[in-house]
Amino acid sequence: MNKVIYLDNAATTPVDRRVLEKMLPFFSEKFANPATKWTSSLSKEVDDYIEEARENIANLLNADVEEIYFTSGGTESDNAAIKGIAWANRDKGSEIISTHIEHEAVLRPLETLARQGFTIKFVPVDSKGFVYPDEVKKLITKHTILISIMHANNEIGSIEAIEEIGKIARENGIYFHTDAVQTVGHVPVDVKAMNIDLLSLSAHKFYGPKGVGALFVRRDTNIAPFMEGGGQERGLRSGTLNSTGIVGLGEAAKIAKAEMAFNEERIRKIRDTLFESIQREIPEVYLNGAEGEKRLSGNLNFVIKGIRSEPLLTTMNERGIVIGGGSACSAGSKEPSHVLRAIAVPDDDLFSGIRMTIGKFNSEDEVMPIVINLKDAVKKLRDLSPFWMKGD
Amino acid sequence: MNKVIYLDNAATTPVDRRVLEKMLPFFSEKFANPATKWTSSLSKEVDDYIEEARENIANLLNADVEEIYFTSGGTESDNAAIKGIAWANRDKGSEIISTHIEHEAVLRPLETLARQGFTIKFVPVDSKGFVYPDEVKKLITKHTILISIMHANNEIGSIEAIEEIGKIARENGIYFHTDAVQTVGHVPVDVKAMNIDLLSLSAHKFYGPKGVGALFVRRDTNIAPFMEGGGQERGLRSGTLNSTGIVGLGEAAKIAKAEMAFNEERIRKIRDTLFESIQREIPEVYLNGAEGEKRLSGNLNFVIKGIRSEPLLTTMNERGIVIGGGSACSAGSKEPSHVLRAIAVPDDDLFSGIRMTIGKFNSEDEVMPIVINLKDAVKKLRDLSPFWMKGD
Amino acid sequence: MYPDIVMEHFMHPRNVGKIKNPTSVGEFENEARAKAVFYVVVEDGVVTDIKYQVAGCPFAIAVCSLISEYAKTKRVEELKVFSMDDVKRFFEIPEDKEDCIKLSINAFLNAIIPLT
Amino acid sequence: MYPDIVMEHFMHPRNVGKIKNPTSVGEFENEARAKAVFYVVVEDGVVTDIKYQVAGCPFAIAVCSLISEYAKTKRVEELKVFSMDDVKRFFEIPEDKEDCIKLSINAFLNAIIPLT
Ligand SMILES: Cc1ncc(COP(=O)(O)O)c(C=O)c1O
Ligand SMILES: Cc1ncc(COP(=O)(O)O)c(C=O)c1O
Ligand code: FES
Ligand code: FES
Repeated sequence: MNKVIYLDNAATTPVDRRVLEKMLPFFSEKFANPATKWTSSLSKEVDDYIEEARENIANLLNADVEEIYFTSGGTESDNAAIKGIAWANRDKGSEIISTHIEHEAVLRPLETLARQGFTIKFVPVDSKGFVYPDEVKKLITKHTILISIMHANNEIGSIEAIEEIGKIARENGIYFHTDAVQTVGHVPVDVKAMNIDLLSLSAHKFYGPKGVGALFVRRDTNIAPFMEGGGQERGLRSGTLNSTGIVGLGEAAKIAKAEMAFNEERIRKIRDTLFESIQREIPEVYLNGAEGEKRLSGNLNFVIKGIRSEPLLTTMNERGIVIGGGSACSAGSKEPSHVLRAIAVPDDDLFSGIRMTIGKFNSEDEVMPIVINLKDAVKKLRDLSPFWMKGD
Repeated sequence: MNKVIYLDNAATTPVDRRVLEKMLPFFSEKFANPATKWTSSLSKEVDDYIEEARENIANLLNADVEEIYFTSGGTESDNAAIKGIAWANRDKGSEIISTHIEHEAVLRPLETLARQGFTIKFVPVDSKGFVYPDEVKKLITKHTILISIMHANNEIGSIEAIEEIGKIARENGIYFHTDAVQTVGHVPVDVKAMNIDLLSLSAHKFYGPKGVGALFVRRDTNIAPFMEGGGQERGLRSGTLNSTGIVGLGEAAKIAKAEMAFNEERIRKIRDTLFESIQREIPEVYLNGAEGEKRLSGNLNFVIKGIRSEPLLTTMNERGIVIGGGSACSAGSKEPSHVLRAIAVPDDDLFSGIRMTIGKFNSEDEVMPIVINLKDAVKKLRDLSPFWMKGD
Repeated sequence: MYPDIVMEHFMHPRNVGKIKNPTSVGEFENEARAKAVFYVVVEDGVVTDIKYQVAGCPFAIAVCSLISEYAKTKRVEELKVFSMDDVKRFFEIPEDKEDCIKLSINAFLNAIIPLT
Repeated sequence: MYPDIVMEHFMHPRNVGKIKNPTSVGEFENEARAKAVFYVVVEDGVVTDIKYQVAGCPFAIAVCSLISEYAKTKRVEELKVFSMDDVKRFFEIPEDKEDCIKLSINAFLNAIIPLT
């Protein structure tokens, strides 16, 4: 395999060279623990860079620096937000509102809370994956303590009306958390305008390093710490700060703020050209989720009728084209996508969903090879398939 | 400040150049998410390196590879072990045995469990910081589900008799967790011989990167996941794997296994020469903790009577000598060390404890400058001190 | 990833397709809607032609292909005891892919066993 | 880290020590056993000599030194209202170090106020 075409940017992105450059001195030179900044100038220096990173994140979200807490990634941020709010506010109520299309990092904690006596109410989503704010309003009772609804879905890219949902939450004095792991660095986020109380983000989704993320927590929010220990991050997130990762996250945020609009425009064009070509060349393909502005610009998710995704991805991979995801049916491993189920994709097609996610390192030149190889692979697999009768 | 002398290796260590070298390709080239190893050769390659790292950790601990779970560091490993065992085994009992000299990453979770209805029993430690296994035995009842006792203390370096404690736990069918953050990579650890069921470690304490650690969990241990989500790490620790960090941790483990014995011998010699010189040059200095084999080879902790640690550390830092820790008395910040309290250091001396921790990058040549500067700084601060009457 | 022989057969599956007038047809579908169908022509107790259709992962596909080559010219009596162990002689089976192999074997046996 | 002026006074504290026969002595110790002691000699309501001993962090030490320079030749009447605000004119006080500054101010005022 020479030059690989990578189409799984929603799973993870390569680290931008400028981000890595910025991180390098923090491994073996500026390595001190920032905790002892009063007595050590090495620590103070590291602490200054960490605070610079915090500022970059705050700028990207229109938050205040004291509202940013560093974590180990999106999963931790989601766990910390949801469990932290639930545990701290149990005396006020035990109802939480969410959706069926959340990431597992939200759904699994909600299941755990349900076992602990919380009631989880799920707002329905429509066939494009959208939540209607009015439906959220209907589920609110005086026992509701938290609404957790993602900013954009990682599978089908639907961007939710979180500004309105946030407004409803605010009006009812309910905390609003949003999993913005797929949007931060890609779509403008403004925690003030959007009435967000808690927001999860993860560096490796926007060209930062893996193993680091952040949680925005609005000032004066009543939240219990999830990771307990030495009291770092003003007691909300203990553990020696991952200074290398944090500096990388900060740099990724700074670059995203400056270049996001330009990149996303380009990405959207590549995505649209790609899907038009696929639809032109391959029969019986349909899009999952919405067209237009309310979809992440890099996200494509479609069904190729009559074949299963896993052998298609393997075939494409053999040809140097990396497409992530795909549902396998074998023991213990993946169920068909809970998101495709939630938007009522027919049972016949649940294992036929393909997600391609474009990033800033993709180029227009890659569209043709993708389409040619996809067409060929689909033909081969359809010829093999008992579910594809067209060739009879 | 030209060449800094770094004496805070128990807080964190610089990344070994070989470790960084090994990590570099995983930022921007081998960056794929290892989760999709069946359909993507990029992922498979990353997965292979992660499994190599897992093997290196397993080798270092004499564990099996399936017993190693990657986390974001020592704090997470401690939280995951203690809360995970408590929550999963509540039906069997609600008593936990630990000590007052544990790290906050153990103590704070125990406090939280206490608020949730668990009973925490603390084994006493002697004036050198040692736990007597017989005292542990006395606290066991049929309700005891977990014993959590650290392998070595981070402040005074006392190495506990965890092999015997593990044996007692095993004989009584109680899970045994040890926080080995200060020993892994420095002192031989054998989870089989030591009867350990769960063990926490952190990469940045032995020349690996920050933000990554591991939890050893013996096969067939009944434990609830702490970080919930996508089901990575066989469901016990969700979140996109921090492949760069994990590869770094694995390499640090491999290097430690090969070079640990040699390094620790050297470190011990530097440490001993240093303390002998300090005692010779500065009056009224005494050691906290034990002499001899049952102390971490890099650890020094001593009281300098009549002065407080914080201004001493600042003075030394001004002269290019970095010593971590130290207790400040000001609002909201640190209490005097709970460890020095537990080993009954007199109240007068609680704010006068100095910890110097030697690492493999220190050298014998640094001893003289440390002693000369320390002597000078101590004299200056004692001259200033109302608690130092000798100069009258 | 995949053992070499699996990859080879997956990328170039042998004997793909349907047979117009087969002696027997066997199919198997799992709960997750993966499916294999075998068509066999048997003369004097010997498999003279065999084809299949399959929608499943590369393991399921490769095993159909391997079976189709293996079965041709063999006696039905011999084939009716075909099992996982026979597949194991070709490659090591990952634990979480056992069901995929069984999918193909079951479809094949569903075609063969009625003939015995 | 520390403001320059704090560092300067901490590294080179002025007027350190005890005075044999002072007009007044004031001390203050906090719950965490940090302590400052001021010795002053006052003639005709004016501070003519001042020294101190202090065990505390660099802020506490630097503020003792600053006060000792500030107070010399000043009138007791003027000094008795010395406060945080006076220290703030020298440098910005970090929130978590306010207690340290108060430690030194309180010891100083304990020496001065009985004289008024
Ligand atoms: C929407 C969403 N939430 C949460 C996560 C979890 O983030 P991480 O893998 O960084 O823990 C992801 C990605 O995996 C995601 O796409
Ligand atoms: C004994 C001990 N346990 C736990 C920790 C926490 O580890 P980390 O800072 O990697 O989360 C530390 C170090 O800070 C430690 O020394
Ligand atoms: S046939 Fe479904 S995973 Fe193999
Ligand atoms: S005097 Fe104790 S911290 Fe300042």
